[in-house]
Amino acid sequence: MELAFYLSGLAAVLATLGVIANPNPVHGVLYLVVSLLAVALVFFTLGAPFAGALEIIVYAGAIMVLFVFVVMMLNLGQAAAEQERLWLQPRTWIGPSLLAAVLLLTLISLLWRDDIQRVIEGGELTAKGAGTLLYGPWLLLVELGALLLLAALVTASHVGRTVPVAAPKPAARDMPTGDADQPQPPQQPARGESSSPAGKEVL
Amino acid sequence: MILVWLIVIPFAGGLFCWQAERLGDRATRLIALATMLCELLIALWLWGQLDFQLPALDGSDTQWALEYRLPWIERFGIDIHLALDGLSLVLIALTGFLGALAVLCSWNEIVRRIGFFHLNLLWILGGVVGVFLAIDLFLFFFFWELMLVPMYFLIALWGHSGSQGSTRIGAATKFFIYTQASGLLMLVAILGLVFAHHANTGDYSFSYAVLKETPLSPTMAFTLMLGFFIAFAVKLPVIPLHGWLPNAHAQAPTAGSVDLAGILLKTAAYGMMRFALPLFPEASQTFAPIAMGLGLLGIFYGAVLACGQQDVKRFIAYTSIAHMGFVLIGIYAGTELALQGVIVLMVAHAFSASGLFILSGQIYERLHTRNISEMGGLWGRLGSLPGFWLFFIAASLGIPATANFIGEFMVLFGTFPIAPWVVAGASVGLVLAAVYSLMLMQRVLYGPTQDDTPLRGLDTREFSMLLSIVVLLLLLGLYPQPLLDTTSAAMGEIHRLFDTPSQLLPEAR
Amino acid sequence: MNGVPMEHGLVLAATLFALGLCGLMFRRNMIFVLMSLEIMLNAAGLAFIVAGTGWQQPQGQVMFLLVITLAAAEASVGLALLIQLYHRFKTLNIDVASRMRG
Amino acid sequence: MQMPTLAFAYLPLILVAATAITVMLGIAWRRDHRVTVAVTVLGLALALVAQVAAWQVIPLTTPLLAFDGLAMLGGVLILASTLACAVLAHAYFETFQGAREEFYLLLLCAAAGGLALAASRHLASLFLGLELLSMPLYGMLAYAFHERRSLESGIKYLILSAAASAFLLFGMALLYAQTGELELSALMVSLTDGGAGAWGLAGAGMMLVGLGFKLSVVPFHLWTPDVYEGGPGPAATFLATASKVAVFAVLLRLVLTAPAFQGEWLNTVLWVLALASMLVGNLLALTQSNLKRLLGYSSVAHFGYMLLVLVVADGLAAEAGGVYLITYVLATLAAFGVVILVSSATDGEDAGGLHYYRGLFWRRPFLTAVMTVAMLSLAGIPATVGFIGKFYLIALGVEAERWWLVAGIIAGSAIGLYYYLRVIVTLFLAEPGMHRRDASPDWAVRAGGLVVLGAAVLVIALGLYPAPMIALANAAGGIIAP
Amino acid sequence: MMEPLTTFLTTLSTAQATAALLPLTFLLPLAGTLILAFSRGTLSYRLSALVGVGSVGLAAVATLLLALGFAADAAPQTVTLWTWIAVGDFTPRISLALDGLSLTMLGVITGVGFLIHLFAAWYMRGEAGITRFYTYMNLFVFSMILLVLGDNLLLLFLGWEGVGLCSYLLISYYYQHSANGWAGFKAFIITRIGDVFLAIGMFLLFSRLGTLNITEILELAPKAWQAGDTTVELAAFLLLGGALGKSAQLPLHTWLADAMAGPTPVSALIHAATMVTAGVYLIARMHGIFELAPLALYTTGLIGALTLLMAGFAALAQTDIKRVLAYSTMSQIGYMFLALGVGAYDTAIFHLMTHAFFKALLFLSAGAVIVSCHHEQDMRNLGGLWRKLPLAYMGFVVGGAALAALPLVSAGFYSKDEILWQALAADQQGLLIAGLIGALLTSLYTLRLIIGTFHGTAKSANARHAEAGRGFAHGLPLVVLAVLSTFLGAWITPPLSGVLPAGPGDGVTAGHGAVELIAAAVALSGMALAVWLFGLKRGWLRLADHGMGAGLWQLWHHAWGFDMLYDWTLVRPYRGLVALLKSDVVEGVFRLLAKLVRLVHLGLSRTQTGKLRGYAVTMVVGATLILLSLALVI
Repeated sequence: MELAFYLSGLAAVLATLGVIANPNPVHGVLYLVVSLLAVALVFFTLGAPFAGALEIIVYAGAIMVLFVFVVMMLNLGQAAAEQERLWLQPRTWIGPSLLAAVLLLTLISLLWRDDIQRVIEGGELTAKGAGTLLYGPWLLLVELGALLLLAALVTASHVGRTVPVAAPKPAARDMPTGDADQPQPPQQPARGESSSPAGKEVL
Repeated sequence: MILVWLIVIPFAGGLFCWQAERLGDRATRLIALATMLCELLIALWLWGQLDFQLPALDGSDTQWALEYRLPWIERFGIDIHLALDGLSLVLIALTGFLGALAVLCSWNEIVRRIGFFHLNLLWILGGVVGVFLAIDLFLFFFFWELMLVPMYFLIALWGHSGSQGSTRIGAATKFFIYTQASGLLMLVAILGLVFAHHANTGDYSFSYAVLKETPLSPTMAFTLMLGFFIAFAVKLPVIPLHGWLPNAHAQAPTAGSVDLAGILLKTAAYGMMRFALPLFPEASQTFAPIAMGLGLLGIFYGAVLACGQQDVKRFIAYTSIAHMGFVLIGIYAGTELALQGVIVLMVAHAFSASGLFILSGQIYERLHTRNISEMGGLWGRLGSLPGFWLFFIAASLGIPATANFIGEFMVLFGTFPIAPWVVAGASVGLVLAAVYSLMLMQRVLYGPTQDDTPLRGLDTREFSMLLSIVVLLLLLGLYPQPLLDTTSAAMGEIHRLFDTPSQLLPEAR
Repeated sequence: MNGVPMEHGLVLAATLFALGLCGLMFRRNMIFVLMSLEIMLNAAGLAFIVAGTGWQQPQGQVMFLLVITLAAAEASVGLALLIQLYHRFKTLNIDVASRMRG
Repeated sequence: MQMPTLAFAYLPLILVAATAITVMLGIAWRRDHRVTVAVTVLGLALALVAQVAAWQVIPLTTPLLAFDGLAMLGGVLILASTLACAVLAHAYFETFQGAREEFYLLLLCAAAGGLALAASRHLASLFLGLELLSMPLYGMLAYAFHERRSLESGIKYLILSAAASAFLLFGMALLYAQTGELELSALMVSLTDGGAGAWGLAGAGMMLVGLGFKLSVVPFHLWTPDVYEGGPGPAATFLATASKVAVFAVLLRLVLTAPAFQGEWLNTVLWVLALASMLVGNLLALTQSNLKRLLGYSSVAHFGYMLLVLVVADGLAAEAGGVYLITYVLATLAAFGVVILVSSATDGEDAGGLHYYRGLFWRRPFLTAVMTVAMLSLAGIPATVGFIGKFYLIALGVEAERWWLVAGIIAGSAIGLYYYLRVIVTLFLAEPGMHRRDASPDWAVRAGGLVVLGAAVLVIALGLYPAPMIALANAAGGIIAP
Repeated sequence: MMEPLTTFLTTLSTAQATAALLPLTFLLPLAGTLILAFSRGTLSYRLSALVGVGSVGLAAVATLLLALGFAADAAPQTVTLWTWIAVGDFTPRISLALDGLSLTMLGVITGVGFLIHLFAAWYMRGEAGITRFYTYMNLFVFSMILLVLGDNLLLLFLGWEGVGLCSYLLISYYYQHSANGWAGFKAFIITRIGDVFLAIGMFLLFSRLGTLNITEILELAPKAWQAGDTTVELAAFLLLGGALGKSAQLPLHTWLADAMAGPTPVSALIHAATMVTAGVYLIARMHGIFELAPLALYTTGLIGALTLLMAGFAALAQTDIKRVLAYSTMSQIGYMFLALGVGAYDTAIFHLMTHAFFKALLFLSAGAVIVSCHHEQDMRNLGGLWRKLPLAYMGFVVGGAALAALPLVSAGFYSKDEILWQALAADQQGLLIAGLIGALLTSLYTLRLIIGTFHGTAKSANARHAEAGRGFAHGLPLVVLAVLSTFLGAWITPPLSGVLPAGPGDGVTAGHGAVELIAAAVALSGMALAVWLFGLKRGWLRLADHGMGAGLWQLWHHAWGFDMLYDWTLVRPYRGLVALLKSDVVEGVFRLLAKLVRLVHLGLSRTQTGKLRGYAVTMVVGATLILLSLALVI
């Protein structure tokens, strides 16, 4: 089991590396799915099969599909991947990576310091325990979670409208006599920013 | 209750003025004037009514001629605790008088938004009166900071822009930041004292009388005393902390300059005498040489810098610094003579500096410049204004028979036994005072005229305003005794605390 | 069997977390940024599972459940914003959203 | 546990959630802005009443929530500011052409999250409350997404906030790994030479990153001005008031009750963060000419001051924190309220630029008075409630002899004055021919105007007679459930 | 006939009469001042002059009555008006003391003052600011009277400063000319330096003796100090410092020559007859202190001697007639100091009085010349006036004779001769010799002045068209003063015996005659030499044009270069300091702080890039730092 843990852990790390270093969004999403599956495997090896199942179903299944769907919807294509490649210059990533490395090393050194000596022996943790807890003393969290999802739903549905709700009408009470308030010209005209959002169709 | 009225009247009058703007300018000004005269009359009535010769017994409560107390924030033992003794009465009367003058001298100068202008003007004075009456430290601090806001508006909105590109808003902001930041230091010191008291007794109290008895370690006392001192030193101002003053004075409208020089600076001296010395007598004793040194520095620095100024009001502002040097020396000499001299000097400086500022305002109204190099030879062109100018110059250089002389010399006489060398140095300052005063005279009034057209002379309002100051200065110069009698008990008490602190606090050792 | 020491699990989580951070910091494409966020949240979830299994308590798994809820909610909102961004600017480069500064 | 009593304690939360559901159903049935606002306001008002009434039953604890003074005070502030936001939003969205009703739904959800967060005594409820507070905010900030600034602020807040959440979660996981406990009061770690407790401390540090982000503590503050500037007025207001109150309340509870947060190291970290926030926040605002950004920087500074409460975490601390929160919320509500009244969702970008406000006094004197009072209060000038807050903090610093932080407060205040005064004086200057925007002439008799005026009146009234506020904070600070 | 007069005199000598008259002496000029000041330019010339002259005239009458009363009963009297200040021990009163000394001074001030005021009515005719002029003049008389009558040092100081102020105002009376203003400025500042010494002296005396009352000080001082005690020496030196400034003695003398910028009556009143002699009065008044301080007393005499020599030489090389007179005034006051220095206080006061007469006469005559010659006052441009201006010539001759101490007929002879005799009696041969050399110089420059102005030929149009003054106001003062400058004036014996201690030579006669002879010889030979040098052969010009003569002439013309010395050592450094500090260096520190804040602000603002990734990086940096600190701590 330990071996499986380390192997799947390694897989997860490598797949994640693939996500963050990959120029192509579709590939990136797929790498992420792999990474999530590997993490699910880790869960299994640690003795949390319920969590592993959830990871596969909800994470790798539902959420990642959402990503894939959006990527497909936007239909980014090869040009986007080229653009990504351009952006992935070493001078872009080397600094942040070093920073993250420092953080990671610090964390690891801290993790290594403690002498808690606790070993995960892979005893099964069943869904029952989780359920009892969640629908027992932690019931409130379910309610709050529901509200959270409600809020996310409403937000997504409101923000996700692709037809703008209203063109900003000329400011009625605004009395401009100079130009400080005029809209700035688009910053990247080459990329075709729409200065007037009316009537744009996606896809 | 009358003490509360003293504070409320200016604030209420200010609100009335604000709303009276729709009744017309004249009504607004009259209301403001009536408010200040009412304040002055109450003060004078109290002066006649009360007995200020109370025996200053040790630690007894009979120190005050009038007292008012109302719980305010009981959580910290904060009261609305007002009290009046000779010192505060004199300064309140001064406030009333200069307030009326300020209203009068802005009669023609301020034409925009006079309602709001008078609101600010009266609120400053209300805050100042509060400072002079509060003996709860929290309340004192409250008023101390409160008066800054209207002053800020006064300078920022109705001020003049300076000659060297400094703006009125900049000056106002500088003024505000200096005083506010130093005020917070005082707040820290107050709280330090309160918590020291709390640690001793388990009670919170901000009362002056209670905190006065707090035993403190010498280091602690010195540190806390410094907190108070710095706050007051900024306002006085004492030399390294004087940066706000020239700008604020120069950029303020005349009424603002009158209030600043006449009253606001006095709040600092008042604070030192009322709080810094009695609360920390031993620390103040220790600090006295430094304070006197700073006072001496102020005398010289102010005098030298005044000579280099081109702007009349800046010029006068620096002379104020020099004069306040004498005040500082007198306060920290701590002898009764010196302290009484400080009172006279404060009143005298209030009058003479106000007079000079009013005159500069009047010259500005006629010439539309405050630049000295554009003046000269004005003597023959301004009717009787130069005569007044001459008088106030003479007063500011301390010609005997003016109150300034009495003040300065009482301070010097009182300080000499304590610190002869300081007095010797300060006396040299008298020569420098002559240098800058006469230089002002020379450059403004003397010399070839630049233009022969006569300018408008003084009208009745201006003339009577100035004449009243002149008369008061002379009266005080020749017969200061009523003033001295009023404050003698209060000053005696301070002197006693300052001089014999160890008797008072045997348990502190 | 010996089992996996807890710190190994935590180190794995930390590594994933750091990689997510990495992505967050240097990717410009908002899709990748959102994915990096998912990685970070997932790493946190992993850490909870490690802790939960280490202590043999169900709390870890429940926390993981809550994390997943969050991740889902965030992904949906994030993607909605992403669509809006693309809609407005025809790009997924989040650097276009840098008009406000100073 | 007596159920009715507990229900009483839960009642505000239940009422808010129920109102949210009602609003959702209302949207599904028929959209009507007025009715939605009315329902929202009614629900929030009831919740507020219930919250005040719940004061009778405290302290109560459940495994997840603690109904104690801190939760009550936080709840009152959250509900009051949410109420204010709802009313102001009504004015703001009045002429908005798109869907307006969702905003109130989101607002209610966020308020519920805030209530839960302020009362949470468990990492799980802390986490979920925080997320419930933040998630609707993404939507609220990006609500006017046709305006690019709004969209930008939504995106920025979403991504950074999610990253902060990840930090928070990871930190929680480490704490959990160390202690095997999730209740705050059971989070024991010891710090010995051998490094025992390192996981927990690292966890505490990472949680601090997450929570510090929400409080916009330096160096996690950079988002603040951008998000404040871009977000629609009411959303920014909620972010600046209710959201911060809730987070601060929970952080205070963490520091007061969780042993893991009481070590020397964390204290030092807090201390440094506090000092940095005070100075950096004020320094950044120095020449800011956008009022909303300026308020953002100002909030950075104010929470820097407030961290002093966490550093001391003893004696007067809880009371001082309560007082300062009240003062901060009142002044911020008044300031943002004026901005909202002058802006409108239909006018494109909000009226942030200071030049819009030039000479406002001569056109809308009372509105200007409100803004002036708010600025003076934020600057901590006497006769406003801000002074009482500052007084408390300095008192706290002096009592605990935290001289560096006291010095920081003084320096920060001095720097801060510069920009507050700049705003104030702008209101009074008159220059014809400038851009200007005005609130509608009858603003004062409308609901939004009343809120703003009410806040200003409270700022003055409590500044002059702070005893009730102090009593409230004192009572709240006196009852902290473990 | 005699009966009512006696009754009248007896009445005058009562305390009530003194109490009524004494305040009148200064209240009348004060009333004049106030009337003039508040007339706000509404009074005609005639009315202004009437008020100005009349008030002083009435004061003179009051003084005369006082003198008559005093003559009847020479008891010193004190009139207390009110207590000025009362704080603890510090109780100076507004209180006037009448004794022989103050009466003498009072007489000089009001008497000579009245004559000069009267003359000024002629001199100033046609001037616009006559009201202002008389305001100042009356104020001056008021202050001067207070100076001499004040029974305590503080009141004395009031008068002391008051006369300084009036002197300043009158010197810069013609304000449109900047130089006049600066001359007044210089006069005030330099005398103020002296005043500061006086003030410190006051502080010292008060702190040691606990009183400012002069009589009490003089009583207490011998009890408090041994003769030669450091403190009392210091006090005496400080008082001396005050006297030096006011009386234009070395080294504080440089202002007096410039003070001639004022109208000539001012020079006569202030800078010859009264104010400049206040120093002499002060030392005489405080003689008790100086008696205890031999070093200070000796220094007084030494300074007097040096000044009289210095000024005598300087007077030789002046071309402006008023400047000649100014230096001669310094020189004569030097004699008075010399007298004081040898302890002959009464002699000093006697010389003070005669000097007031003849120097006022000389100045007024000079004023007459100047006005007559259309404000030409350079000797080189005058000449040959004796026919045209007989009255002025008479004034110059009589006054000059007194100044040069023409034996027997002039008042100056008697007083100066007395000084020399006292110096000898005090065994101060050095001072005596200096006095004799001074006498020679006096004769020289006096005759040079008279010859240069009135003899020879007129050298300019102004001098050729001189018009003699006419009228009562012009003539009367000159005649009266001329009479007083002759031996008739010397008959007036100041009633000083009760106030001042006897000088070393009083009551001794041995050798007196010899000194008189020597002095007379010196004066006469000086005159003869002068006639030879300036009158007959014009030998002077030859001497002054070449080599060392020219150098000396320059040196003396600039009065030994003191002005330049002070310019380099005091004025320029001060100006440099002003320029250096002009921008408020101390405050600059705070401005720098503000700049720093702004700089930090700019730096920090650059972090606010608006870029999300940057924000994320900062956040991570923060988190890393926190964790790193933990890793370092444990």
